[in-house]
Amino acid sequence: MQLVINGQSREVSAESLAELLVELQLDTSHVAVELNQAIVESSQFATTALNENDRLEVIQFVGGG
Amino acid sequence: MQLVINGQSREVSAESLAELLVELQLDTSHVAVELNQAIVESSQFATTALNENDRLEVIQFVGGG
Amino acid sequence: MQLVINGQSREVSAESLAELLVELQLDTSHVAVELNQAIVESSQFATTALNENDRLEVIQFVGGG
Amino acid sequence: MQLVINGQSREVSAESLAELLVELQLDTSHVAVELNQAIVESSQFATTALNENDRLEVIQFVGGG
Amino acid sequence: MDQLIISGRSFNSRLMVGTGKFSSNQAMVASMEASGCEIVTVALRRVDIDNPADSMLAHIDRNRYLLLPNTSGARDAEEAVRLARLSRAAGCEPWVKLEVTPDPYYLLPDPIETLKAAEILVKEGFTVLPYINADPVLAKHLQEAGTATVMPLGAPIGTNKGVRTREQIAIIIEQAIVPVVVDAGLGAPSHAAEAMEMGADAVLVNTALAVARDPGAMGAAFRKGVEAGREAYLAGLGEQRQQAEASSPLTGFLRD
Amino acid sequence: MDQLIISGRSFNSRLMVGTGKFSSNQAMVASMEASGCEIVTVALRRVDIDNPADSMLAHIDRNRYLLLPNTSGARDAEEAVRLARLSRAAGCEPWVKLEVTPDPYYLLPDPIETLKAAEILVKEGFTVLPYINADPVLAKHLQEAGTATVMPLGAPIGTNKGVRTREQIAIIIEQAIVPVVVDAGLGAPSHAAEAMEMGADAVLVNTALAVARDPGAMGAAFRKGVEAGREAYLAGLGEQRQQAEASSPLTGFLRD
Amino acid sequence: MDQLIISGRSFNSRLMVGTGKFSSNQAMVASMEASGCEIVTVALRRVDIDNPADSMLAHIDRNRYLLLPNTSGARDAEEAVRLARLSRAAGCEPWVKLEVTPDPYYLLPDPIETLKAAEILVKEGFTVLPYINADPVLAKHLQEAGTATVMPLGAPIGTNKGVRTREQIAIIIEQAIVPVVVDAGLGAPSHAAEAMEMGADAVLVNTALAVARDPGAMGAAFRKGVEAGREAYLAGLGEQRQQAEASSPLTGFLRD
Amino acid sequence: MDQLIISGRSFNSRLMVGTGKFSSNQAMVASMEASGCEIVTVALRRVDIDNPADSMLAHIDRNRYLLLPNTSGARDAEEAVRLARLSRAAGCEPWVKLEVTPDPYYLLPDPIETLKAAEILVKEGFTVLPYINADPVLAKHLQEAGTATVMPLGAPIGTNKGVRTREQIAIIIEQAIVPVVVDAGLGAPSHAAEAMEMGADAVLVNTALAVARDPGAMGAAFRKGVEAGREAYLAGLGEQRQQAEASSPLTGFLRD
Repeated sequence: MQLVINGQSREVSAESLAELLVELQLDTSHVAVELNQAIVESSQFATTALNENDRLEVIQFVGGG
Repeated sequence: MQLVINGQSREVSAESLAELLVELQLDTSHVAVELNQAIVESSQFATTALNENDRLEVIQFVGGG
Repeated sequence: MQLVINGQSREVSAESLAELLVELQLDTSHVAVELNQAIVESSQFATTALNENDRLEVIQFVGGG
Repeated sequence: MQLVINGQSREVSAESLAELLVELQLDTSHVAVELNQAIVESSQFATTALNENDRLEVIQFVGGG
Repeated sequence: MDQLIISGRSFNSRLMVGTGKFSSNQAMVASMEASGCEIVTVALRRVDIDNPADSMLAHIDRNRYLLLPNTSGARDAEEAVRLARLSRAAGCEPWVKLEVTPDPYYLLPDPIETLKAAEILVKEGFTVLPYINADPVLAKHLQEAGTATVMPLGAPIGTNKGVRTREQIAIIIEQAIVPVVVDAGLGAPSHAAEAMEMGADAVLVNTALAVARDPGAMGAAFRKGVEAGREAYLAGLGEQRQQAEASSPLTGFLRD
Repeated sequence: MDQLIISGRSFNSRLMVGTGKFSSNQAMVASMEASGCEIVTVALRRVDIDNPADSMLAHIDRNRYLLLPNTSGARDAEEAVRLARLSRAAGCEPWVKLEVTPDPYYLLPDPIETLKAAEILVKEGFTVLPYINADPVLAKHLQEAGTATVMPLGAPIGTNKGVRTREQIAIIIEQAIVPVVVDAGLGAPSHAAEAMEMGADAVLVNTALAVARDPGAMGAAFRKGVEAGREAYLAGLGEQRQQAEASSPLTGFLRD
Repeated sequence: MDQLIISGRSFNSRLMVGTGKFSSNQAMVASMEASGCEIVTVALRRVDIDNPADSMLAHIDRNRYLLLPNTSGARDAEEAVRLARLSRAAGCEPWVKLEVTPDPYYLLPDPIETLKAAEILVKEGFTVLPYINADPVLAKHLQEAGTATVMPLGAPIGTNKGVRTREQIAIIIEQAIVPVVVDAGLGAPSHAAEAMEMGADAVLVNTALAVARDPGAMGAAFRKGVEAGREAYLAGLGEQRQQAEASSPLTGFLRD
Repeated sequence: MDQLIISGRSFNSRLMVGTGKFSSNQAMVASMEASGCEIVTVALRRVDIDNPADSMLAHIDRNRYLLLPNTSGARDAEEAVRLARLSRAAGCEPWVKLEVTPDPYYLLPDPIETLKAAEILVKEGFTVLPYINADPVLAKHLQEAGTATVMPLGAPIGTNKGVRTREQIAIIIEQAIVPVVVDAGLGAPSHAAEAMEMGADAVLVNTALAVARDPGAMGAAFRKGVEAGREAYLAGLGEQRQQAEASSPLTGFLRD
């Protein structure tokens, strides 16, 4: 299905957020996710279903002062 | 009648604000007056009646930075 | 005759310092002259004879702080 | 005999510099002595005779920056 | 000709003078006159009913000087607004030097309450000159709110320490779309000149004049200091250099 | 009237101007005139025999300005003395700004050679104005040797850094028995004003004028800066204070 | 033992380290370790989906260092709150270095939006460490809003200029009821020591470590600088004096 | 390993300590020990014949500390030489901190007499460490005369004002061929660190330790300050920048 991830639209097969992170090969520790502007707690990744045209932000920590 | 002027209560005979300022021998130019917390424009001094226990603030300019 | 003027050797026909300054087309006001390391007062320019291989410094004022 | 020690005149019985320092009960280590303006090395204290009206400076170290 | 323009009004002088703390009205007037100022600040206070002094305004030529009432004493936006309205009621034009200083000790301005008061007073038609800490972002908020100037402090009021907030004021000036008036802490003409050399549009001085041994002469000195700094700014100052540079030609005759 | 007196000669202006590094004689003259200076420094150099330029002196009104030849380029006392004598032979009065700067990079003065040269030149009847590091003890030695002033540096020549030697110059001023002229490093009118507020008797400026975008206007700016500082010094500046002090009366009506 | 306590949590180190701008994770870790810090700041950014880098967190021992996420990039309160919540969702404790910097050029903090965000985040249970201009009145508002510290800037981020806001920071420290952490602009150990000698409770350093030729060695140097300043503050520094005072006894024998 | 080498002798510590003005020998020793210093200065004075005190040297471990006698009190070269010779006669090694301070008020050094004394003492085999004003040219003369270091002052003795002569000391350091020891006026560890960051080889501190509420703790603080400054110098400090530079990455997700 078609999602917009971090501003780019992308075709994915994952149906849940957890599956998506695996598909994207992302280390799920220390990433934060906004689904359609709402934060999804990591405990909910597995049970969070994705729908056509969902907008996701996948965020991680980087060096900062 | 009894008024509270600049925080002190005082017995006066004036019945209007204009009369009061004369009674107090105040130069009416450049003074500002609050009657019961409301500003009275100088044009209204003559027509502003005073009532028992009115609270007045009579203000003037002084040196300031 | 041959002189060394301001570090350069030079053939001149002048026989006195005064003549030399004329020959060099120098404004004699405000120049100072050293002849063989000794200062020559401007009053002495006319009477100061030049000799072969004399070393002269001809100095003037410039902008300075 | 009469000496001037550090600016004060003083009657002493010592006849050598070494004896004087003992008489004054001074720890001879780390003191320096000038006898009539001339420095006396500590090795010479014992053999340095004193004479009437000699002027001595007896100096020691103190705290300093 | 080089003029200071504040909300459409032109001034020849870039030195504003405060009228507080002078030993006498005579000293105050002498200092004002010598300073060449065209704007003078005043404060509001209760009349002493029992022995009303003649107003100090009697000593100030209103044709020569624009009165700029301040809101000194206000500890929050509400008090400041109340004072501004009273000033207008007392016959002043609707100009106000907005001061909100909750701390009676250092008299430093409150950024939150100052912005709040500025928004209200601008809506009511006041020409607002806010006294602020040297905070470039706050200065932007105030300009967006419609203030006529910003007045960042050089150092706390009355300390005479000069432009101790140099770094921040430089940024405020660089980003300003209204005149920047450096206020508070300027204790000597060199301080005023420094602010003007940095590109400030004007300065406000009070304590340094009032406490001078000769307030009149000090007014003249500050006038020259402000003009010197402004003229130097316009004439284009050179850069600071790390290495010395000879001001005399070094080539010469001494060593050949 | 407040005058600067150097070895018996009175001057109305406390600003001395150097004539080096100007882009043109016109710019130099414009700056000199606007500055109001009465003393201008000049340097000595070999005439270029092959194409002798007209002397810059042609542009300087000797009735208006006292020429103060410097000894720039001298690296020791002997060279400095030689230059001073040449200046006199070239028709200048026996005044000399004594500079001995062995280091061509920072052009800092040599205390040892400067004192040596000063002693010789004083004996020869010169009025000696020595350029020195801000060294109070050296300043005393020079005064005892009979110099007409001392000229401590504010910062290395041409750096425009201002009065970086403030602590030491304050001591020199406090102890001086001749005029103290702050020389070198003054890059803006505020710097000149600061030196004068400290009690300096005069300042010398060159680079800041020569490198200004508009040397004429900068000359006027420095004139005002120097006058501002001097007038403030005479008018009695207030102290710096650690705590703020209200310039508006705080007692009031807002909170009772 | 002298400990820093922030909202009930104790720290032995008074040096916080930022993790930005290091040339490598190795350099970052070397600097952190040598600095002895116990709190390190981090920022949030989008994962690059197309080639996900391994998280820098992999290099940081969470048992040794408390992660302090900042809200850098936020231009208003809403963005800052959103970033703080994301940090918590990403598994950090609810601590946040609150930064709201609308101006991308000087990155100076916004007093209005910072206070607004602080009020929201405190209500949501965050331990809030706000980065602010050196504004004593704003600092009070934030403390009243319940922030765990205030973090006034010494100079704009990354300038290495040191404590240029000295006057204001001294007032903030004097009036503070929570730890004062001087942040931004500290470019050398002497700057950090100066802040601590003034009575600051801690400092935060990033750029000076990241741009050092040897970030590890610089971390050790800053550690000593911070400790030196703190220890000197506790040991009671002497006053500055105007006059010299001999450190050697002057009475003597030389002249009688 | 990073060592300080003075005339062929190596030292691990770059902090020299003066022994004057301590409230007790115990306080002095505590401060010396905590400071890690290896060189301590002492002065000479007449014994009080009528009640000879035990020598303070009894408290100083000569195996641990090199005694560096100063010539404090000397007003000219002759007196300084006399004191140096007495120190040697009193059993010290021929090292001397050369001080010639004719002015009893500010205790500033005399450049002329100091150079004169240095030339004599070097010839007599002394290792000479001259205390001087921050005068780069004088520093060169002394090095040419064979002194083992130069010791420029940061500010007048005992003022605790820090490195007020920064510009000049930077030049001395740049040009030095012997160790540069910043002496006098260093009132806090941040001052010592600043001097070391500039590249000074060592510092000498006395008053700041002696007048501290806790001289022992202050000794430890200065030790760290000196080490911090030295280590930062070796680790390569970054430049000061005019514009802010983000220490957090600004690209992000907030606004697209």
